[in-house]
Amino acid sequence: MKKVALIVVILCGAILIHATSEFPKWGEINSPASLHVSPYYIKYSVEQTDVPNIVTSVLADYRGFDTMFETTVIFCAGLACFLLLRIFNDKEEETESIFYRHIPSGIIIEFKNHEVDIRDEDFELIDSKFVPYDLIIKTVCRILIPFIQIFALYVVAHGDFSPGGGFQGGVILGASIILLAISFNLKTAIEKISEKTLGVLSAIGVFIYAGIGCLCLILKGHFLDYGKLAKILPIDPVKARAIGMLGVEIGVAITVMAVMIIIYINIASQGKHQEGL
Amino acid sequence: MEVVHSIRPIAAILVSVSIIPILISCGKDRPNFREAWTFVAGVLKFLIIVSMVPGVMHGVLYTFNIVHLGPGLDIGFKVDGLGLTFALVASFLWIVTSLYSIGYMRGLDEHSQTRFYSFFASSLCSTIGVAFAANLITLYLFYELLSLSTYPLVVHHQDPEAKISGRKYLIYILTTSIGLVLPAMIICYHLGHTLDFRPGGILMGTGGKTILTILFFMFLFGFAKSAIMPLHSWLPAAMVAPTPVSALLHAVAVVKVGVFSIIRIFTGIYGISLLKSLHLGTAAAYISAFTILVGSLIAMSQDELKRRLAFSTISQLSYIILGISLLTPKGMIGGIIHIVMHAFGKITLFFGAGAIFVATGQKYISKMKGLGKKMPITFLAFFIGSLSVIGLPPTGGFYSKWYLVLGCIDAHKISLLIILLISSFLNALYFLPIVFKGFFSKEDDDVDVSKYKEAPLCCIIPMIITATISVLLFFYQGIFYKLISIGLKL
Amino acid sequence: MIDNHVFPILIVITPLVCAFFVMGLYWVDKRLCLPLTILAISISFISSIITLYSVLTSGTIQYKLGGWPPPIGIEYRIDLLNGVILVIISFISLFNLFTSFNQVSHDFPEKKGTFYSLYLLFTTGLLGVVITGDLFNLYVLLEITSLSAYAQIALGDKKRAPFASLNYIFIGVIGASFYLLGVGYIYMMTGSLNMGDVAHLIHNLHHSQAIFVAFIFCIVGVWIKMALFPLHIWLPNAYTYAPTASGRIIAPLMTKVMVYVMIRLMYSVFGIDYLFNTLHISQSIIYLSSAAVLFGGIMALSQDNLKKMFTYIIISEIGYMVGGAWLGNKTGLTGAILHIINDVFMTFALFLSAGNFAWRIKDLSIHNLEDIFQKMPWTSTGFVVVALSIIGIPPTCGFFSKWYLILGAIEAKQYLFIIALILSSLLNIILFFRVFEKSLFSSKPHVMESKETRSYNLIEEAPANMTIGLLVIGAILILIGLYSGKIVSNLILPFIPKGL
Amino acid sequence: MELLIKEIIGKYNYWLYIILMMIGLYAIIAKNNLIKKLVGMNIFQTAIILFYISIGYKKGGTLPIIEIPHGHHTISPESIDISKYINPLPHVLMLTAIVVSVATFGVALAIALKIYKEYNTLEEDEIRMRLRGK
Repeated sequence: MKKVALIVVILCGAILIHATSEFPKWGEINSPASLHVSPYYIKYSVEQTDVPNIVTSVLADYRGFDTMFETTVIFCAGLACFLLLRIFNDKEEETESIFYRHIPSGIIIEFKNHEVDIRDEDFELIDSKFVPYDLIIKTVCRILIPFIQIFALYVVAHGDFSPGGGFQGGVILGASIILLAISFNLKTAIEKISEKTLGVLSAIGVFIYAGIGCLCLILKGHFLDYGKLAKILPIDPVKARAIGMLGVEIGVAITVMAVMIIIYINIASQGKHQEGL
Repeated sequence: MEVVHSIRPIAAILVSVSIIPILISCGKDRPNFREAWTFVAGVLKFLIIVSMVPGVMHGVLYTFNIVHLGPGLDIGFKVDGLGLTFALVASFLWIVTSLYSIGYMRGLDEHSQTRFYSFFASSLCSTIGVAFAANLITLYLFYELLSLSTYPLVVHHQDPEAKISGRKYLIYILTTSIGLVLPAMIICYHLGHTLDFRPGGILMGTGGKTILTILFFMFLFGFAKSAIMPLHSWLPAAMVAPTPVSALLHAVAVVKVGVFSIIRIFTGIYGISLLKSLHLGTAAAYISAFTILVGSLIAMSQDELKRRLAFSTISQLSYIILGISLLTPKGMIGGIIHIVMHAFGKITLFFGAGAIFVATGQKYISKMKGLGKKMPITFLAFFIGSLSVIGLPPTGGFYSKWYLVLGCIDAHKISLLIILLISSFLNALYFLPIVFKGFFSKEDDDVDVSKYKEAPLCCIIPMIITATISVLLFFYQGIFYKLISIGLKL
Repeated sequence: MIDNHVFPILIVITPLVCAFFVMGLYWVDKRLCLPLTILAISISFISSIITLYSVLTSGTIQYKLGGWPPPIGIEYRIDLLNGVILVIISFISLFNLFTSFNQVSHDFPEKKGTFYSLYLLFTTGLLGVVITGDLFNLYVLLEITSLSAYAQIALGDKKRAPFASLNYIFIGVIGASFYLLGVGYIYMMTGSLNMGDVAHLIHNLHHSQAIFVAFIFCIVGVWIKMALFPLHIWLPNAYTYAPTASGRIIAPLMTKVMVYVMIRLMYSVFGIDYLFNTLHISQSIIYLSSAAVLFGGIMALSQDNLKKMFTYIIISEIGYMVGGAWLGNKTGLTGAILHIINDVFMTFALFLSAGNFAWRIKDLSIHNLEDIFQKMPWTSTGFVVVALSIIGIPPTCGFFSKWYLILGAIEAKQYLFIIALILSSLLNIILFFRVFEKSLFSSKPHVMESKETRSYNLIEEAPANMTIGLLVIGAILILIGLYSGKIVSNLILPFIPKGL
Repeated sequence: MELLIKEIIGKYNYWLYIILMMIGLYAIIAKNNLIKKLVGMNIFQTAIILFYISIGYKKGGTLPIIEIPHGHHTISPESIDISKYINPLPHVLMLTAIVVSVATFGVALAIALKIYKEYNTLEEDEIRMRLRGK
């Protein structure tokens, strides 16, 4: 297998490198790629869409359709992870014991019976896999997470003018919850944002995107033709495009966040949603 | 020639498949009802076909097109003299065989009778389809359907022997039809841009000599149902099937479909003049002459009655091809009329073999000594059948042999004439001893003949009918002569 | 009158939006998932029929997404070829729902909703791949399709499916990445991603090495995804161990859609002139596809598992289509396109019958199929029709596509390909009659027709929806065969580019 | 020689990405451990992403965010210097490609986890051996 791989790799590499001889030099201003379609974007982005960040305008408007499916890919991945890993009846592995920590004293109690469910201020469920109980990490994270989330919102909202956008913001938002799950434990994170919420959110996010597209369709435009939103918003079509993009970005952010968390909890807990990293 | 668009060809084809649902719904709970329907369909089919005879005699061409597949490609039917001749024989014999199979299948208490009757009906549908096909692709379609619907009949007994024979049957028939006929047909379409059977052929002036010659042999051997050597050995193997199957399908319908397809290739695709100019007729004649001789010789060495009949069929089929490939009017008429004569003769023989099997359980010739005394009708019919196949008066077989001989003389092929005569002699040599032993030989000690009696009435009557017709054909063959002449445009 | 131009987008958007709804509904009321799925795909199906109709009456349809003109934005471009394939995809997807809803409830009692959501996404992806006129959009949708296919396959047989699926991922990612790389090279040299635009720009670059490499990588990427021999290794296991309901739709559609992509790339992006006058590789590709045809047949012969046998048949059929598309003449391409249509139905019917058999017999080894004709007469009837179609017996549709392929090969003088096609038919005969012999005629001692045996032959059919589904598809196989002349002259020939 | 050096200086980035790609491809085909294969897959995809990004680069170009002069709300198309901003399209495409690769990676990990639960190993040859043993 290794020899075959080597031959394949060398062959592919040689063909690819050979073909670079016809490429324009790196950074060439007059390369075909920068002369054919992209000048249009650079020139007319502000005029047509009122968005100075061209990446955002191309992403969410000129090629917004790609991006919708990109979000769908994310949604699909979340769906797949859920479908593949989620286990509802975990009765097969009943022999595993559960650990509770008595917070004031730090004593850990082991329960062999799975049915035990202590909901007391003084007790907390801990993972049988080793999770360090560290006050410093917990406290720092508790302080940091709100700031991370605010930053995420900023990234989403400001994607039109500076680097950023729905994907980036959504990932940061998701990361904040994952951080919560890591620094505390999985149960805490799931209590904050339940599985059902995540599932619905992941669908709602993409639906916002597709819904805005459909709205344009209903307003007798083409699909995702945000300019038509001006008919129901008190603004001109160019501004409406910017608003449309913002809406879309928010949708993307919601889906990305939800799916990140879904993938994390399913993989970390092997689908049982009991305990994990 | 008057062309009439008529639903009759398709009705004749479909009438036998249309009863299959009824057969299945009757199932084994109501056998009388089931067999009555088979009978009704047979009679109906025959009547529809007969109704076209007067028209065709007066030069009418009945056509029916189902679908148009592309330029020069249709699925459609056309009833001309040749097709009608074949269809008349096949559909008439179906009625007779239906009667016979009732006696045979009940007599032996066979299993899966519904399946048997259903596939029998669909085989007949395909046979008539081949007879009426207006072009090569329709012919091919029904040719394949026939192969498939006879397969379950061959494997009817479901024992290892039947399965092996079934495999052999399929491999020979389908391999040749897909491996040779299909590409040949496509090449033919590529050259001629059509596949319709036309009086002068469609390949004249289309391809080089080599390609046309190769194509010809692809067709000749591709239609392996005609059992030309070396592609013959499926036929003896297929004799494991119940006797009605052997009788109707492997002596009349299936094998003659093969021969009939070759006739269509000769007359409708190549055309006589092209074959003459390429000397392909002579080549085919010698190949079939070889089959005639070798088939007869092998037949002599067979002890199992049905196998002997099978090898006889192999050799008799090549008579037809020989006649056609003489390319003289008399030879061609002789060849095609041999389809009719041989059909009645051979089916009588098979009925006889089946009757013997039903009555005594005997398959081997060597153990049939003295049976004639107990089963005189059977052996008499067998005798008449033999005479017809050998070609002796007063049977129809004489008539076709006569024309074949005349054809050979017309074509100045004396060597073929000699082969024909030798073969007739051989035929006599392997058939007459059976009858002779049956009537005059003293029975063996270990076989107790006394307990045997004639087969059931259902088996006897068909045999009498076919034997009688064999004799009658000696006197009244004019209708077939006329139909064939019209079909060949002579 | 409704503006016809809404329908192209509805084809893709309805299943997509409903996928989200189904996912949401899963948490609300699980019973609503299936009706909504059916509704979504029905709308998609109807839209695609309307779209095909308007293509037939008024020519190619263009749909500008976001209202941007083509090279700037993404466009949908529907001509006859993808119009027809859209109808077929949505039809098969819809039909499969009817035939397999009880199978789904049986396999995934708790995750039914999410499964349907994934199913809808898969359909969306396929429809999107076929309808789009943008090279990069094609990649994205291809990934949606693949991703949902990976996940669906991994849900199958507990022991073997995840491993098969992971292998599929590795190879599938290589394929998709090759395609992406090829698109990158095209973009580098032309600066455009729109198919029509690229086709226009490529005219001046016919002798460019970079375009050649782009072409090779795009095509090889597509080949990997369609499992052309010798790039097929992922397919047999992945399709064999997929859950029944998904396997039925993935197996017929995925590979055929990739063949469509190949034809689209060849004829609508790179162009005939480039393919057959500049490049001189068609000969070797036809050798390759002949090898694929034979390899598939021979490997199928060596399989004991019925489903695995079918997967190798798919590999063999892929060879037919690739070979036909590369013959470089009108008839060959007609044959390839007709075979796409036919093969979708044939493979679908094959997997339907496998699913029906599997409903009664858990292990689909051939020796387990004894007497199946008696137990499941209707399923078996359907199975026989499909088998005949695959062998290529008229009047089933398989015969007619084979007809055009062989005719094309004769015109192109590719005798090896003809031999491969015919040998493959012969192999298929052996393949299927091996099964028939086992299943039609039991080797039990001569059972006499009598009262005692009657209780013995109890009929145990699969559920009615599955059986009827199979029979309907069987009837369709014959109908397509009979009307293949009309299909060719009305739907395929107008598409064939001029100059072939 | 001078030509060659020019060529190297002009194209070395592409070459590097191609080499990186091939490392990834090699890992997918040749490695035995499924996770290593996954990593190889990621390297492969990342290399393609880098390749695309470098298509978009222009010497002296800056981020594709139009600078609107102070005090203005908009800027006329004529006054924008195209060569000043790098090509935004590859960036957009790669944003999509990144997402696709992440999604694939997520699903692949989930499946790998399933395999691990079933076989307690992620070595390909061992899994194959067990499958054959069955």
